[in-house]
Amino acid sequence: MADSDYSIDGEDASDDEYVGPKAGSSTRAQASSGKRKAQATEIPKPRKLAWETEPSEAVANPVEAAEEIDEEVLEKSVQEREEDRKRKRLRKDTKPFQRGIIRHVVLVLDLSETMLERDMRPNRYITMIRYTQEYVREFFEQNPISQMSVLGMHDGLCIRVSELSGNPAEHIAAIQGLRFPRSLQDLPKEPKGSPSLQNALELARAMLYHTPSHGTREVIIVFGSLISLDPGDIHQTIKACVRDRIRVSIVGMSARLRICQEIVSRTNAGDESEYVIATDQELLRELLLATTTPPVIRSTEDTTTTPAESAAALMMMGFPSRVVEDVPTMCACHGNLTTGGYTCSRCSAKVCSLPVTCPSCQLTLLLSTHLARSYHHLFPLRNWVEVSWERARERGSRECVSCLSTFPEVPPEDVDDEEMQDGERLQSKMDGDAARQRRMDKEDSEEQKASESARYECRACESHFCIDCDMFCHLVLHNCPGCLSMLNPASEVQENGDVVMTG
Amino acid sequence: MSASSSQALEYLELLPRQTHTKLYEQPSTVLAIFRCMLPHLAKTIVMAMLYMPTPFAASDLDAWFRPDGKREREKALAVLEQLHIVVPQQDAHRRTSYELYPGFARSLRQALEGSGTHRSFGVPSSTPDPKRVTVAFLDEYARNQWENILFYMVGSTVGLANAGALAQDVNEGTKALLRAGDFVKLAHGRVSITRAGFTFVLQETNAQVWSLLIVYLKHAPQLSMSETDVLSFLFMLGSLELGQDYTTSTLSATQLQMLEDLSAFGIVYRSSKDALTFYPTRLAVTLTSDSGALSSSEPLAKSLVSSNRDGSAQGFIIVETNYRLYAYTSSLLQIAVLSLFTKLTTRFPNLVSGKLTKESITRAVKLGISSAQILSYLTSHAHPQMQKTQPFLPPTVMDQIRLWEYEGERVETTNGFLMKEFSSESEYRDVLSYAESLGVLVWKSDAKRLFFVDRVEQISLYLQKKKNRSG
Amino acid sequence: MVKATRGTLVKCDASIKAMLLDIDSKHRNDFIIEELDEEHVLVKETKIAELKQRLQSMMKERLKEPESSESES
Amino acid sequence: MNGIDGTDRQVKTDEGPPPSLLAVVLDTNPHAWAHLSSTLPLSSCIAALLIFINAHLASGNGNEVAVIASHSHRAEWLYPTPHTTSPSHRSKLNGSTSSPNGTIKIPENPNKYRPFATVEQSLLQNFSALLSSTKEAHLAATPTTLIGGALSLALSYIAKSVLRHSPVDTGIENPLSALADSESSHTARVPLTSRILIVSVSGDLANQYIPVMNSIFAAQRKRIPIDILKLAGDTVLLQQASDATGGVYMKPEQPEGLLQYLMMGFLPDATARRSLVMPSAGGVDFRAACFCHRKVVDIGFVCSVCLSIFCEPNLPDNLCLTCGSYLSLRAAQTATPALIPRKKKKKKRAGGGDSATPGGSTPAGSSTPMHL
Repeated sequence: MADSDYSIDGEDASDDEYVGPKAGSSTRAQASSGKRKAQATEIPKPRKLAWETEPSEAVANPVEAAEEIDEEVLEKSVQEREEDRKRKRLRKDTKPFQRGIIRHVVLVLDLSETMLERDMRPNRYITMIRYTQEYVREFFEQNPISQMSVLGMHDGLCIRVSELSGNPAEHIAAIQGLRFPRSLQDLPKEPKGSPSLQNALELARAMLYHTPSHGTREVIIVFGSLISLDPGDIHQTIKACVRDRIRVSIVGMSARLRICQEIVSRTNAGDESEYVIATDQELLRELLLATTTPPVIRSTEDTTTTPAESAAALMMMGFPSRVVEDVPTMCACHGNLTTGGYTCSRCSAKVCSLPVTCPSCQLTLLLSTHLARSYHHLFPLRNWVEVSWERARERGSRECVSCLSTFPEVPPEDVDDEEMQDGERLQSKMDGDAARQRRMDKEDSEEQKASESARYECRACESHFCIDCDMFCHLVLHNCPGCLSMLNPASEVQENGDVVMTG
Repeated sequence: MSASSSQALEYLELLPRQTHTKLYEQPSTVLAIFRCMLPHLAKTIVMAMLYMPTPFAASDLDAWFRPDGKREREKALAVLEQLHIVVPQQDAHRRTSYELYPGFARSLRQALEGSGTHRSFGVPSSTPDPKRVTVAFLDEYARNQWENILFYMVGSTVGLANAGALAQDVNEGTKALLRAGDFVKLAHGRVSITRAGFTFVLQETNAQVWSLLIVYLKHAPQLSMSETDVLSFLFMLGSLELGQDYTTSTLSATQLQMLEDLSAFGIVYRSSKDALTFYPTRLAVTLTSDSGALSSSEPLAKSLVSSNRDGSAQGFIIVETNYRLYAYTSSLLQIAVLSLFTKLTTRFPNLVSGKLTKESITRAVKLGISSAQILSYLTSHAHPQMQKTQPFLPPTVMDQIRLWEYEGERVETTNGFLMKEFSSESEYRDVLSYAESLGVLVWKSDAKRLFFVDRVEQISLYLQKKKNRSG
Repeated sequence: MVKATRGTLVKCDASIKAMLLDIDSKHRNDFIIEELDEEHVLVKETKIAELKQRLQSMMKERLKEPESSESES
Repeated sequence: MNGIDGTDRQVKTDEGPPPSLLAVVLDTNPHAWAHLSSTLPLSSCIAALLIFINAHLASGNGNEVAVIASHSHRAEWLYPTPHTTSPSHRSKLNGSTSSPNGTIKIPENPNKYRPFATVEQSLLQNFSALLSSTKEAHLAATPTTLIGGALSLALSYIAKSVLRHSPVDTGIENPLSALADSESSHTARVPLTSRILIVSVSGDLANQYIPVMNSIFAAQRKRIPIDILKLAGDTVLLQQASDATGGVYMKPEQPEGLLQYLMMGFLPDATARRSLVMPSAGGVDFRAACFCHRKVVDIGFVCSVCLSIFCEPNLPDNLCLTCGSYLSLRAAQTATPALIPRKKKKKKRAGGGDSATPGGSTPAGSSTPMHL
């Protein structure tokens, strides 16, 4: 499936497997774009048909190397290159895929002796401990209604660092406890021995076994070693994982390993992009944080129609109110004395923080804001496209819509050009927008890079933005200021409360 | 509030009530005082009270502040009372409440609302000036005038050969003023700079302008000019628009006389002595705005100092950990200032290099320049390359410069007042805690019931009030 | 009645204070208004500059500073 | 004289509060103002707001202001003025305002401080342009206001201003370092503190739930407090906004006294707020409203695919009303993605395939959760 279709991607797309949210998709799309362009010029089909044909085409095309970029890169000014780099950080894919919002993640840390390597400062182990704490915090920021558990591969065994729970503080404390044990009897878990991927996967599988079917089951392994010392046949374990629909992502720190590649590709329906190698500390952090984005839900090969037993479910959740008391009372979750908290909507037990599972009646308690935090994963803001000088002239944009900083002046055009353009415009009108559509399709399919006119256009509202706003809106805000600033007639149709105008 | 405006604030605080009352008649003055003289919380308090129909009860004010903000509150209120902006009152039940001084409140409201017919924000010239000048010209003019003054002070001391040639543009009035302000002294027919002068030279431009103007203000009565007139004119200048010409027809005689002096400083520009219009320069319009706080005007203010003609208003000094110093400048003034505390060795067309040595620093200290001044000068003029590290200067160099200073200076001195002979322990405690909350306390001895403060005005007021209350 | 005395507070260590007292006693007690404690002395504001200068010269003759060989460059 | 220890120097260099950027979002919803006209007409509200803005500009020399109108059919810049036709650079700085060439000519008024006049003039002009462009049809189309768009504009404007203020950004020669910490460049020398003030009169904003929520989270992440002055109507959404971002929330009893509320409650900037007691929203209702009947619910049923909230588990055909996925009810009744204690686990495994884990089948990725 190419990245170009920004309209609703209906059921028909389901037979194509999703390539993955990371690098893979872009190169492939680029390869396909050339072909599609040719085709589109020949038959000005209605909009939907034009891209409907794509998936098969894209699948048929093998992944080709994207070498064509090289020449252009040389010509770019420094400024453009900087913008280029910035835009690379944008999410490559902003199609509204169904994502696993309710995640069950087992984070497996490598605690074997290779983690004492000093290629990261001060060593891999300490670096990993530091970044995973940050990771846990960010993970729950992004996935407030998810659950996590931390395991460690230590001296051939797999040890349990923290239980499956939704409280980031517990995990962070447990990870810290590895180095600085909380009780005096415990010794710090210094890296020791060899890791065992099989043991880790088995334990993770056991932990995820009882998680409800509407959530995802993920294992994220931070792996620094070059060996895995397993007690049995790991391929059996991998098979079992596939059967239990567990998805494994591995962040490696050494060379690529065949076995890791196999684990990842088997559990991710042939997609290897979840196996990444961190060559330095910064990359390790980035790669870890990349996994905080909820994964795309992938349909299996055999389910072509809606399966009889859907995995999606309606979950009962409590939305408690905050209470403030004058006299401290015990909270049900930790047994601490607190003067305020939330009372469970079903059994009125007091808990001190949200989200949490009610300790007495097992109801999931959370605030409506926690749900809202996940909305931008479900309704992502589409990437904005680069604006050519021609287009900038056409729109006559002079400054960024949202921050009002001025754009570079549009260079004067020749008279000939103008006439030609007029003609073109006329033409495009006659074609019923097909030409523009085509151009946009092309722009869309390309990798995110700098725009020659330093403008970036939202396709829905045709507003132009500067690079900084582009970054801010996509990485932080997840809204398009342009679209939201105009009353969109379409939005009135949906009275559902989830009016999405962020096209 | 920056160092520059605090000088002006100190001056203002010492003015008598009548002067304040008269000053507060002009909305532009009130606005300028509000904008740049008051501490931040004082502004908040004033604004909260401005449209309040009833006096602000002290108990309410207390409730408004967090318990840990008490110190700041006392400080803010002390300044406001000192400037006679806030008037404390007591009602029949002996409850204190605060009220804004009516004249101040009225003027500030007018300034905010733009109402009234006071015309205090400058009357632009109605007739277009045939010889209109550009902003760039004004900047150039201001920089030249101001640099001449600085050079007049520094040049002769460091013994640059052509100092005299450059300083000849400084007119006699200005020279007299510099002498009066004790910035320079004449010895054997030669101008040499004083301690105060060094302090002056190393300040940022805005602070320099204020220092000079305060000297001017202090000597205004001698020239039979009214202080109020001079002050309100200065504040008005601060609220004018750069590049706009203003008419002189609405100015008083004093102010007309001032225009002449100010154009000698480079603060205003007049095409001729009897021109009917004047242009404020950047020195004027930044009078009441902290240049340091404004990111965009910062380089502009700096461009007045550094005469790097290539327009790079950025820093130009690089200091290495081995005490070597490189300064990318061709300005004689900058070189002269640097040579006050650096052993300069080589000079190239766009670069001078030298070394910070013990001798050079102790020499500077002996001349009255403090290590803090040297460091702040080096920091504020650090090359962009140096600004990437935090702190900008190598810590070893900073420490060494301080250590060199302390080697020569084994004592620390503070001017101020020793409070003694308290009648009781409770009185001592009470006044002490007040002084502490004002932040003027320097030293205390509980055993001897003594303490030392660097400012006494507010404390004496406080004592007086106490006496009245009890008496 | 509370009294406020104008002056300059000098903070120094004990050895310097001894030298200050020494200077003071040699010059008709013209400098120091009041000794406050081990490390603080109150000095007449007008005389502070002179006092400093005298201290400087006294230190120069009493303390033999190690010859600074800064000029290696 | 100067202090002996080195700390003194530090204190001297960072004096004064950092410049503060105030972004005002004025809700100009004509429907709501029509209701309010007897107690507080829009014109007097704007007059009060102007004085407030002037007071803000006067409170700090580096202070800046931005005003956005959240109207019924569009969110529009009031200040600074966007230039859609003629190129001209403005300076929004309080100290030095270069006259915008051409578009707006500010009459010289000797009774008015020049920067104040600039703001006032362009604000009023843009506002009247906005009003005159409002057609009957626009009013009929919607009873509410585009607060989400206005908030988004304000946030991106603030984000850009913060970038502009940080010296990291100005150093053009080192794009790499600018890149490395564009996300966390809080070590700026002159950091800009910003806040958003929403003067709101509209009631129900639920139709913009997601955009507003996204804005709130963005503000929370960037530490931008959102202050709310609620003159009329009531919405939980804005209460949540001020609560989540640590802003001020006020719902004055008498809207006539608007100016005093503004001056006392909303003028203090971040620096001043550290030592003041600021009014906050107090008890905020964090309960959710269901998507089907807009009922506020204590216990709701949430679609696992699109997170829509419903007040009852019986949906027609068991299809989610929002995304159309088939939802199994079983999970709703047995509830909770709870952690099952280890003891039980063994027993269950022994008992063979529990229905909680349908072997091998992944959830159908057939439907996408959104409408574009």
